[in-house]
Amino acid sequence: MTNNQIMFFIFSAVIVIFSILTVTSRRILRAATFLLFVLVSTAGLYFMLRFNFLAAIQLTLYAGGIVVLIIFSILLTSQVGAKLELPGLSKKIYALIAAAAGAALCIWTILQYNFPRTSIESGRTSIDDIGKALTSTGKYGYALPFEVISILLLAAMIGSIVIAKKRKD
Amino acid sequence: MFEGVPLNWFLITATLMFFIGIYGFLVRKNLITMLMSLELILNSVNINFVAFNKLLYPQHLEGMFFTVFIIAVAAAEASVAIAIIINIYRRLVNIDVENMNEMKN
Amino acid sequence: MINFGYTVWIVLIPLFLFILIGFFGHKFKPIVSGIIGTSGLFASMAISYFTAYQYFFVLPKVGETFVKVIGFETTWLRFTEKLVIHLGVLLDPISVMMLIVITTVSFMVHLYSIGYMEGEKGYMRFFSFLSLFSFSMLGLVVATNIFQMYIFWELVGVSSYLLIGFYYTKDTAVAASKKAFIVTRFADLGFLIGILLLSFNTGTFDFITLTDPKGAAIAQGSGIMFLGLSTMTWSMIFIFMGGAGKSAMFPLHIWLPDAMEGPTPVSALIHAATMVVAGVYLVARLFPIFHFSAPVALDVVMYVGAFSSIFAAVIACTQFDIKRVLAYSTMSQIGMMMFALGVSGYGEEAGLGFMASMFHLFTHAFFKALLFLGAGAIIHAVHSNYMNEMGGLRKHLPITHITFLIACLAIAGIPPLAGFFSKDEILAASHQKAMWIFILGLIISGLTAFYMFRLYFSIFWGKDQHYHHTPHEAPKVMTIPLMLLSLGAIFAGLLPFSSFVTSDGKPFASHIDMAIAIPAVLVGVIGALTAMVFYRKETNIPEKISGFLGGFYRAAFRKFYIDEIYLFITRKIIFNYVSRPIAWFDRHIVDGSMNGISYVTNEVSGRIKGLQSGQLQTYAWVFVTGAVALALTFIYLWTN
Amino acid sequence: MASTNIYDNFVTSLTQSIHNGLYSSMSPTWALITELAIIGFVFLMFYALVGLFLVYAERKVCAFMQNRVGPNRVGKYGIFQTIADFIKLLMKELVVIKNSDKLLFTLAPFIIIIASFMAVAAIPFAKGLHAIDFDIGILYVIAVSSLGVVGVLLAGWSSNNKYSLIGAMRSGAQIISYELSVGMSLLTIVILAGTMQFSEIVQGQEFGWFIFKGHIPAVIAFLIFLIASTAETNRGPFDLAEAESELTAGFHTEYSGIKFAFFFLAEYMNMFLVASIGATIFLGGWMPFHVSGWIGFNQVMDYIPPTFWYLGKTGFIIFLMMWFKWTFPRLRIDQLLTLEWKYLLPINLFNILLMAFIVLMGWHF
Repeated sequence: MTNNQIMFFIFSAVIVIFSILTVTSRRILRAATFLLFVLVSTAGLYFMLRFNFLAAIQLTLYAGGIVVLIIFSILLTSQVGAKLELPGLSKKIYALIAAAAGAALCIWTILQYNFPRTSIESGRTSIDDIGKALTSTGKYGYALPFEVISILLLAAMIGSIVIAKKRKD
Repeated sequence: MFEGVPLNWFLITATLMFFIGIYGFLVRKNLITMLMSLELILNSVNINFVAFNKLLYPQHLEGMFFTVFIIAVAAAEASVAIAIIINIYRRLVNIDVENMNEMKN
Repeated sequence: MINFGYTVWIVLIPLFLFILIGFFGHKFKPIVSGIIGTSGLFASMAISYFTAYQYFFVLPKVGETFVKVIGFETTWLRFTEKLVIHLGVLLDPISVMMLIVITTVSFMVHLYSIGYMEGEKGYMRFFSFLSLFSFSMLGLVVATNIFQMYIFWELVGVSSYLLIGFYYTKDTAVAASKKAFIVTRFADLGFLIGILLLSFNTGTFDFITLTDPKGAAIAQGSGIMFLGLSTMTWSMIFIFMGGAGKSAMFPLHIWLPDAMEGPTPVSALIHAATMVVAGVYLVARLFPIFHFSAPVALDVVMYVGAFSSIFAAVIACTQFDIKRVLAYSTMSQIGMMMFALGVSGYGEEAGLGFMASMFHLFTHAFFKALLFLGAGAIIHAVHSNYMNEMGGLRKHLPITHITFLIACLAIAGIPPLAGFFSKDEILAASHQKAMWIFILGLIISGLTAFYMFRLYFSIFWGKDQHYHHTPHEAPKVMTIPLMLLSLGAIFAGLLPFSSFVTSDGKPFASHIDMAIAIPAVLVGVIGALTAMVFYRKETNIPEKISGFLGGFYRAAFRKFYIDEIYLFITRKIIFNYVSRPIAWFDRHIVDGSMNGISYVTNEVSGRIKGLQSGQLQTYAWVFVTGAVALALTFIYLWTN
Repeated sequence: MASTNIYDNFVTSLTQSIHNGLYSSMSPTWALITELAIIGFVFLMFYALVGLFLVYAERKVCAFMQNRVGPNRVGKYGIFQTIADFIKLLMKELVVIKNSDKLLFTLAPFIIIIASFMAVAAIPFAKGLHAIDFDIGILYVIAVSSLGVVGVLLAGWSSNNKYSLIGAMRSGAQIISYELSVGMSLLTIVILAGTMQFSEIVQGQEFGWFIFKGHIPAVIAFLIFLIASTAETNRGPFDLAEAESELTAGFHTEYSGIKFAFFFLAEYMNMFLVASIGATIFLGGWMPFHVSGWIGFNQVMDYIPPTFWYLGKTGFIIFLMMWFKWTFPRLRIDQLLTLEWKYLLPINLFNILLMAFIVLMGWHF
């Protein structure tokens, strides 16, 4: 086992275990904390793959932004001692069947398929390349999606302010 | 080729995460936990994108940019969703998805 | 060549005025919008006069003939290579003459309205509508093609509708405006059909191409036959239908008397001098086609014109509402113009009727506008429309009295006033055509003189009525237009009209035939004297005569029951026997099938609505299992 | 011109020899693990030392500001006071709270500590003396330090105490808001430096620190950074999350003993962290003070070891922050948010544009 493999196993074990805890924990804030661990481990995977920029984005936006947002809303909507209602057994079973069948199908397919092995060795992605790609308009340029996403974020920001604002009536 | 770790491993991790998210989405009643399940699903997709990008087409950056955009969309989605959830909470004083049936009938 | 591009401003100035007053009028004091409108129209009028001067005197004639000039043209719509619609300014003798008539009368009416409408609610609305109307009417007369004419034709209809219904709080005004609009719209349907037939037959909308006697449009012949008449004839009959609607020819005249519900200046402008002559103008505009390709249609024009004329003249003798008398008089005069066109030939001397018709149009505009404005001044003073509530007004309204008298003399055809000359030409033209129509013309002249002087004497002479408050003369701003117009009524006839406006553009010298002029004047004088005997002092002769005529009088008084017949046809016949069955079919068959469908939908959805539980997670579950099942099916189970 | 600092080779050769020694004596996996352990140990020790020193420094500065003597009993000038306090804290009872979420209650201080710990890893103490040298160093620091707020929120909520909850909410709102300003003021300098890598940023300040090189916008950015980082570390005058007069002690009211010590330590570590980032970004990090052309002067400056330069600059900023704390009155929560969203953020955005413009025109030094 190489170092990479060990690290990968640690990260993916954290991801899987804490994912399961996220969806089964009966204390909602714990679920959110476990989600944080999952997301941080995902960032670890990105670091492993030398996508440093992406990993930092993942940490800032997901771990630092979305999870904090979720925790905030939890603080606003639930009490400390409260435990989540247990789902009904039949519901659980049905969901489990659907998820397990899907997972089995996908994993089976993945294992069946022989992915080509690329021979090109790549170093880390330089931040310059990312910046240039993000602002160029040619092929492999992402200026348009970048603009679109900016507008989307603006719209979402205004929209959520308007929705969450207290009405005067 | 990322030394020692084949693509399949990433994909399997992502698949597990994805279906755990699906399971959570199906059984959780609380809207916020459903939202967290959704984040899991999105995240697993991101892992797939990144792994495909790095391990199959390392000379390009498409997967990475897709992930960046997905993260941005997820942020937008989460903010709007939470605004809605808080509004619902103000109205119904709980956020169970099964109680949201005022439009029924 | 002279550049006539500036003529487009004649049309555009009123449009700008409309926009300016219509959108920003409420920002000014009311009077300001009146002044703006009037001065704008004055500018337009000045340009018109300048145009006329340049066109008739400066522009070189080609072979003794006035040529048709496109002053300005722009492409409005380009449907295909061949189907192109232009907007532009066409200058030829009749359009230039119409420009003068319209801008002059419109200017007078604007000026007059400043005083007449004072203190009315919607003062600036009135002026913006007036400007809109002027714009539409000017656009109509300068149209280079029949499609442009149609556009402005409808615009004229709309602005007329708006102006008739100006007092929109009054039920009668609303009803009248609707009636006018519906009747003219109905007639315009004919016009549109005519346009389509005509353009289909000739392949062009353009007036210059259409009316060239040696051009392809006329030479191409008359198209296939239908019901014994050629397509060309049918198309011209249909077009004439549109013209008859606008010009209030029998049987589409019923809107005109009701249109008197509008403010009096509007009646003067629209229902006397300009809009109602649009039909005449239309026939004149297409005259070569009528003459060469559709003589039957020209006969139709003649008969309709003659009948409308005598019909209206008879009714006019029995009415008491002064504006209605004037309305029927208008109809009668326009009928005369129509039959003058109908009897006309083409070419210099033969085209006497054409020239006479245009001449009468020209002179009529002055004295009829004068009459209406005078009537407006009287109504303004007395606050009544009924002449049997008036009398002895000559002492109170001296200026109105004089100008009204001048107008009456002019319309009765007493020399040397304007009406004499034009009417004389019409009679001469009808004399060329046939004896009976000449005699008919004489009768109409007599009746015209009679009812006009009946009006005059009942208002200004007769017994003194007791008024609520003493009538007083209108303000200067109203009497000045009266005086200016009376100048027109006196002197307009002295113009050598035949050297400007003729059927083919080639001037000729007209002369007065004593054999025709003397009977015409005699008839007019007799009519006027009769009216004087009847109405100068209070007598019982009119009652006796109406008693003697009995049923005929009552019928004339009730306008020969035309309105009632229309009502009978629409209410009793169309509503009962056409609309009812259609309504039944709609309600039971069409709606029934729709209701049946909705019933079935309701039932089915009632049965299956349980599936839509509103539970998000159920949906998600179905979605996930469905996706997994589909993937499984298509990837592994259905591989071949 | 390559750096000719006399200490460069010393540091690099030290780290390099440790690295080589480890890899030659055992399998790569174990060598890596050992290396990680060594680095972790070194950092922990460093943490402890810095913490102890800063607590003492704060008390002394506070006393100085208030015209008092400050700690003076334990050791000469009371320098062992903090150690005594520390021992006392270790020996205190860990109070167990009823009806609280014990897992999260225990986890919260660790999250805060780990966040600052991860951030410090990217800070260069001298040439080659840093744990990781990311190419996205600044972004990384911003990213990991943003995790700390989760610990604050968890601590406040799991204490099952309304003061703690209110404190946590305030603190969360404050940290999230001021993170923007911190990040943007750093980005202003990133524009000037043209890189996000800490080592390159420091290298770029060889002939003038960025606060001088970028003149107007850099000074504005530095001021904003000072304000925002003070706020982000929950220190006075922005310490309303733990405003003792209103909320007893905010989100860590219910903590006692070593857990409380963690929070206490984390606060000082965060302060140290932001100060060292500020020193690195604006004041040249471990780079000696050079004036271009003054060769003799530069030589003299070079003799001072880079780590001392670094610590000196960081200490200067820390002193500034302490000064703030003991001289300014506390803000209200709405004033706090107004300051960020209505003043700092617009100024910051404009400042970035200004900096971009200046860099484009080449108007910087």
